[in-house]
Amino acid sequence: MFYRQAAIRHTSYDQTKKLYPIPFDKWLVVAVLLVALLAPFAMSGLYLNSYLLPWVIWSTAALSLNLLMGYAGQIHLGYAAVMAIGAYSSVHAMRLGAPFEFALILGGATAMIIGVGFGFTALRVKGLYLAISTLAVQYLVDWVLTHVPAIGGGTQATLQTPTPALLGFEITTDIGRYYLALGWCAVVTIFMLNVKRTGLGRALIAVREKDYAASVLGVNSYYYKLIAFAVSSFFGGVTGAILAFTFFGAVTPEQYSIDISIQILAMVVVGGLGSVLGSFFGAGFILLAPLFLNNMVTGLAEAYDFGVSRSVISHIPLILYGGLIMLFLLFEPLGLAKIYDNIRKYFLVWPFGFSRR
Amino acid sequence: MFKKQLLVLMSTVLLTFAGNVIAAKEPIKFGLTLDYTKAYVFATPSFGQAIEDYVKYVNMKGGIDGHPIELLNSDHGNEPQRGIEAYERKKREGAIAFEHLSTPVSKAVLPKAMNDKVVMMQMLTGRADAADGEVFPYIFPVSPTYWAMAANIIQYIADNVKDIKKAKVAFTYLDYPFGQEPIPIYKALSEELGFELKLFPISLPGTDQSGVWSNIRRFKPDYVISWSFAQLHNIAMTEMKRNRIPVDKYISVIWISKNDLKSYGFEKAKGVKRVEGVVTGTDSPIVQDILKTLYDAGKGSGPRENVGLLYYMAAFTEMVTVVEGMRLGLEKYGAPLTSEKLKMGLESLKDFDAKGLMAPITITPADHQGGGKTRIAEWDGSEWVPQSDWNAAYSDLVWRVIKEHSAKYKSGQ
Amino acid sequence: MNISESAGSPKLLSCEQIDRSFGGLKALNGVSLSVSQGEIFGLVGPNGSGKTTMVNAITGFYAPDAGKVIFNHQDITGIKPYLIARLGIARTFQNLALFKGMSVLDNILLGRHVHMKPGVLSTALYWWMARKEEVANRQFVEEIIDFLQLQSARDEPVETIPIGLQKRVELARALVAEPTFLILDEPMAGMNQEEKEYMARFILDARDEMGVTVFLIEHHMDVVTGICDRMVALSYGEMLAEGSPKEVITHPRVIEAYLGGSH
Amino acid sequence: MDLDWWYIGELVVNGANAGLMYSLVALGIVLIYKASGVANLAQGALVMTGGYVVLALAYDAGLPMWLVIPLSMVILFFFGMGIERIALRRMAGQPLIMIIMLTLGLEILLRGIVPAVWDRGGESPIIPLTLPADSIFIGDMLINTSYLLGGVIAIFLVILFVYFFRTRIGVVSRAVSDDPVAAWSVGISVERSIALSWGLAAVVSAIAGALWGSIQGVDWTLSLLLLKAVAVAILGGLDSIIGAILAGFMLGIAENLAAGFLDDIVGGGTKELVVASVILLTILIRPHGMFGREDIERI
Repeated sequence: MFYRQAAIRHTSYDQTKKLYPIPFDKWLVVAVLLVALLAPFAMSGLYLNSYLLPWVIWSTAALSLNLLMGYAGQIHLGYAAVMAIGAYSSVHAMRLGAPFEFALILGGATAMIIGVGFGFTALRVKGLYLAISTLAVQYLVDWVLTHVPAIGGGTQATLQTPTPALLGFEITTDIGRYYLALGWCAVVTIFMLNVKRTGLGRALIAVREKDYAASVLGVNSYYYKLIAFAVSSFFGGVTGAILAFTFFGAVTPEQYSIDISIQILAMVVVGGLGSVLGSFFGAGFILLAPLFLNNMVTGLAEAYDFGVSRSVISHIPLILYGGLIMLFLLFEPLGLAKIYDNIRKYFLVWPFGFSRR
Repeated sequence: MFKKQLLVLMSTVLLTFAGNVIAAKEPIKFGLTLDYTKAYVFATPSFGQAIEDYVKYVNMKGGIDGHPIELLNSDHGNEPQRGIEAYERKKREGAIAFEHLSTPVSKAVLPKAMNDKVVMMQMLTGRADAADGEVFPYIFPVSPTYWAMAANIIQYIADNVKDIKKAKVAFTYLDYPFGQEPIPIYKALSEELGFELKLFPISLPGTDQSGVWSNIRRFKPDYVISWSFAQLHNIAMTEMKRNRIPVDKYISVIWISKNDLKSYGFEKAKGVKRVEGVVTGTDSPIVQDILKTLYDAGKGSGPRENVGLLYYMAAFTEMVTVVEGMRLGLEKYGAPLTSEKLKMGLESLKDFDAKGLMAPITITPADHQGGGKTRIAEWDGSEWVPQSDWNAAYSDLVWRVIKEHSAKYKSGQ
Repeated sequence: MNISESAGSPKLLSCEQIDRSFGGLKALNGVSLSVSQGEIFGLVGPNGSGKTTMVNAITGFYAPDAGKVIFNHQDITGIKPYLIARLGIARTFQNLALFKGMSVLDNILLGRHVHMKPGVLSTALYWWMARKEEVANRQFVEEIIDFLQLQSARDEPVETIPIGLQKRVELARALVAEPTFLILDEPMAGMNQEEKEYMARFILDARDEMGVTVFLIEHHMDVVTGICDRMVALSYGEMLAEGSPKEVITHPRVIEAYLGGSH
Repeated sequence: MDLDWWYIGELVVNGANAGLMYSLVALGIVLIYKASGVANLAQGALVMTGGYVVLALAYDAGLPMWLVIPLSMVILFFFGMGIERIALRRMAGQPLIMIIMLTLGLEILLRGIVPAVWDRGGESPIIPLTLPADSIFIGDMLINTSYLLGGVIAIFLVILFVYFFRTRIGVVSRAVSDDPVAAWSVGISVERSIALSWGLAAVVSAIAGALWGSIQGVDWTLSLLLLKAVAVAILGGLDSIIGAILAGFMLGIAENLAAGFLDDIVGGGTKELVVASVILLTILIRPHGMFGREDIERI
C-alpha cells in the first residue's frame, strides 16, 4: 500500500544506489525532516528543550557509536568518556579564544587521537578484552576530570560553556541551539547512510563478520578497525561538545559518567546494531520511555494512592535498560529497526501478503 | 465502576503529559525535584516529607494570603539530564521556585535558572559561591553554605585545643565535588591560623575506607573533619574503632542524623560531633503543631519518627523560609506571585529565625546566605547536644573565597 | 623427480622447500611446486594431506617455517594476507567464507576492494567523490554476475541461497578482483555431478576468457583430472608426484596413498 | 624519605587480604569463563544480590547466621542456574559480543530490581557476621580482622575449587570448555556443565556478598566490585583459578601501596587508577594474563 514497489523501474546502477530507492521511503524522510525543521515553532520550550533536543543529540551519539559497534563489531563500554574528551577539549579551546567551529573540530580531533591511542591497545585483542579496556578508559577519564583542576574546573568541578557562534553569529536562543544540534545530527546521519553503500561500509562489515576472509580480498582489518575507532571517536567527541553547548550549558563529570556510557550502549542495542533508523528509535526509546513511565507511574500512584514507594518507581529506568537489552538480545537481536523493517516489508507487498514465503 | 477507573487512568495519563491543571485561587507552585534513587536517598525521603508537611500545614491554615502552595514533585535520580527535564517540565507547569537537593543537578540547572530568571533554592547543595547575590541573583542558599560550616568547625577546634598553631587537623572527604568543595576554605584557614592540615580523600562510593583510616591513625590528628554522609559515617566509625581513634574526635558535616548511627550503635557513637544549621528535635512549638495537626490526624506525609531528625528539620526550615519569602513578596508586590517578586521577597527577609528553628538570617541582594551561622552539636547517646552558640566564624575569609569564585564564574570560567 | 614443465610459459608462482608444522605434526615437509602463467594447476591429495596448509602458506595466513614463496619474481614469504591479495592473488575457502548479513551483490562488490579507494572523506562526500567509482565497479560486478549466471540471486541475503550457489558467489567474489592468480580450495566439495560440471565449466571459462592462472585444490580426482593441465599430489605433507593428470593418477605412490590409505 | 616498614607491612597485609576478597568475586568470572568462554559482566550484580539475600534472611527472616549462609548459598545456586537456563542458553551460537552484552544487561537489570525489591529506604545495613571489630596490632602494624577472615575464606574456597576441577565433574567441565562440540559428541551434556558453572559462580557470590556486606554494608554499590574482579580475572588469566587468587593478592597489595603513598600527592582515587592501569597494561603486554592459556585472546 504505502511502500509501493510496483511500477518503479531503475534504469541505471546509480538509481539503485540511491539512499531511498522506493519513493514512499523518500517522502517519509522528507516529511520527517520537515517536521524536525518546523518543530521548534510549533512546540513549547518544554518539549523542545527536554525531549526533542536531547533526542536529536543522543541519536547522534548512538549513530556514532553504532559505526563502531554495528559496523566494526567492537564493544565500547566507555563511550561517554569519548564524548567527555570532546566536550572538555572544545570548551577549553573556546575559553582560550578559539572560534566555535574550530573548537568543535578540535574537540572531535582530541577525542579521535585519544580514542585511536586506546584503539591501538585494544585492537590487538578479541572483543571481550576490548570491552574491558574501554571500561578502564572510562574510569581513567573520570579520574582525570575529577582530579586535574586544570581540566575539570577545580573546586566546583563545573565549567560553564561559552556562547557558541557559527560564522560569527552568536547562538543564544533555544531554537538556534536546536538547529545546531539538528545540523550536526544531519551530518552524522548522512555519513552513516553513505557508509551503507560504499566500500568503507562493506569493508567494515567484512572485517566484523570474517576478518580472515576479508583479508584475502585485500582488506586490512587492523586498518579498518582503527578507521572505525577514529571516525566514531571523532563523531562522539563532537557530539559530546554539542551536548555541552546546546543542552547542558556547562560541563561536569556526571554528565559523562559510566551510567551514560551504558545508556548509549542500550540505545544502540535496543535500536538495532548497524541501523541508522534504529539509532533514532533506540535513542528515543531509552531516553524518553523512562521519563514517560516515571511520570505515568507517579501519576497513577497519586491517583490511586497505591503507595508504590518513590524508591521503587525510581528504579524503573535501570530495570528498563537492563531488561530491554536482555529482551532484545534474546528475542530480536536486530532491535527496533528490525521490527520496523518487518512492518515495512509487510506493507511492501500488501495486500498480497500471501506472496511472501 | 470499571469505566470510572478507566477514566481516572486516562486522565492521569493525560495529566502526566499535559501537567496538572487544578485551578484553585491562584496557587503558588514550587518545583520539588529530588533524587530518590542514587546518592541522596539517605536524605531524600525525610527531606521531601518535611516540605510536603509544611506545605500541607500552610494550606490548611488558608495558604499564603489565600493562595495555596502547590508542590510539583518528581524524581531526577541525581542525573543532570533528568534534572533538566524535570526543571523544564515544572517551569512550564508554572513553578516559580525550585529545590533539587542534588549538587550535580543544581549545577546543571543553575545556568538555565539564571537565564530564565527562576528562583532556585539550593539548601546545602550546589555552588557555595552562590551566596554572592550580585553574581547569582536568582540562586538562594539561604542557609549556611559548606564553606561557612567548614569555617565554623575550625573555630570550634580552635576553641577546644590548647594551641591552634600546633593542632593537627585531618580532613577526610568523599573524593568528588561534594567532598572537595570545602578544601579551599580549609587551606586558607590553615595558612592563616597555622594548624597542620592533611587531606584524606575517600574514593567513591566511599565504602572502602580502611586505608584512609590507617593513614589518619599515623597522622595522629587532634580532630578529624569528615565530609561524607549517612552509612559512610558508620564505616568511618567502625574503622576508627579498629584503628583505636576515639570517636569523639570525629566532626561531621551536616549530613549525619540519628538514624545513621543506629546500625553502629547509639551508645558506641557517643561523642561524635556534627555541625548543624538548624534546631533538631521536636520541642519547638511549630514542630509540635505539625505533629498535632498533621500526624495526630493521620495526615503526615511519611513516618512520624522522621519528624525532628536533621534531614527533616533542614528541609522544614528551608520551606518555612521560602514561605516567608513568598508572603513578603505577595504583601509588597501583590498577586500573582512571580519569580521576580519571590526573589525580592526573599531578599527582604530580615532577622528571620524560621520560628525559632535557626539562627536569624538577613538576606540582601548582595548576600544570599544570610549570615551563615551554625553550631557544633555532640551525640550523647540519645540526642544531639549543642556545644556552641550560633556562630559565623571567619566570615571575612569565607566571603573572600566566595568573591574569588563568583568572580571567576562571572568572568566566564 | 623434476618433470618437465609446460614449455614456453613463464613461472608465475613457485614454492621452494616449504616446511610447516603444528606442534609435533609436520603438515608440510619440503614441498616444492611451481605454476606457470595461464595453466590450471591441480593440487590433490587425501584429507589431511596438507593441501589447505599449502594454500594458507601461499596466501600469508601462516608463514612457512622454512622455504620460500615467489610470486611474479617477488618473494612473498610471510607477507600479510591483505598485501598478498593486492598483488593479484585471490582465493576461495574450503568451507565458504561469505559475509552473512550482506546481499549477494554486496559480497561480490567486496571483491572489488583492491580496485577501490574507500575512505572516510569519500564516504562523507559520496555524491562528489564516491559515486562514480561505486557505479563503475558495480558495472564490472554485473558483468561477472552475468558470466556466472547469478542474476536471480543478486539481491538475496547470501545465507539464504543454496550451497551450490554460494560456492559460485564466492568464485564471483574472487573473480571480480581481476586476479592474475586464483586459488580455489575445494570449490566442488559437497556438489552433485551436475553442479560439479557447471563449476568446471566456469573455471575453464575464467581461464580462457579472463586469462587467470588457476590453482585448484581438490579432494576428488574425477573432475580435476578433466580440467587440469598439471597436477601435484600430496600425502601427509610430502609430495608424491608431479606431472600431467594422467601421470599423477597412475603414479604408484598416489594409488597407494588413495587406495592403500583408505583400505 | 626514610621508609616506615611498619606502615608498608600494614598496607601489604591488609591489601593482600582485601585482594583475596576481590579474587573471590573474580572466581565467579573465572568459573563461568572456564565452562563457556563467556566473560560474565554480571558478576558484580550477582555479588550484590548475594548480599541482599543474606541480609533478607538475617534481618527480615531473623534467622541465625550459621543457617543464613548455607541457605543463601543454596538460593543463589538455583538463581545462577536459573539465569543460565532462562537467558544464557538461548544465546548459544550467537556471536560472543552479543553474549557479553547480555550479561551486561543482566548486571543492569539486577542492579535495578534487587534494590527495588528489598528497598531499605536509603539505609545500607552491615551484615552482622559477629566479627570482632577490634583489630590485631603487631607493633605499629594493624591487621584488619574482617579482611583477614575474607582472605582466609577466599583461599579455602580456591583450594576447594582446584580440588573440584580434579573430580569427574571437573574433568567434564574442562572438556566442555576445551571443545564443546567434541564434548557433546562423546555424550557430555554441555548445557548442564555450563549451568553448573553459573550455579557455582552464584554460590561464590553469596559468600563474597556476605563478606563484603559485612565490611561496607549492603546496597547497590556492592556491584561496583565488578571492575576490580575483572581486573583480577584478566591479570590472572581468565581461565585460571590459581591465577585469580595470585592476581587478587597482587592487585590488592598494589592498590593499597599506591593509595598509601600516592593519594596524598595526586588527591585521591589512586586505587581506581591502579585498577584501570592494570587492566590496560595487562591487555597491552600479556593479554592472556599470568596463567591463562595463550590461545585465548588474540584477534
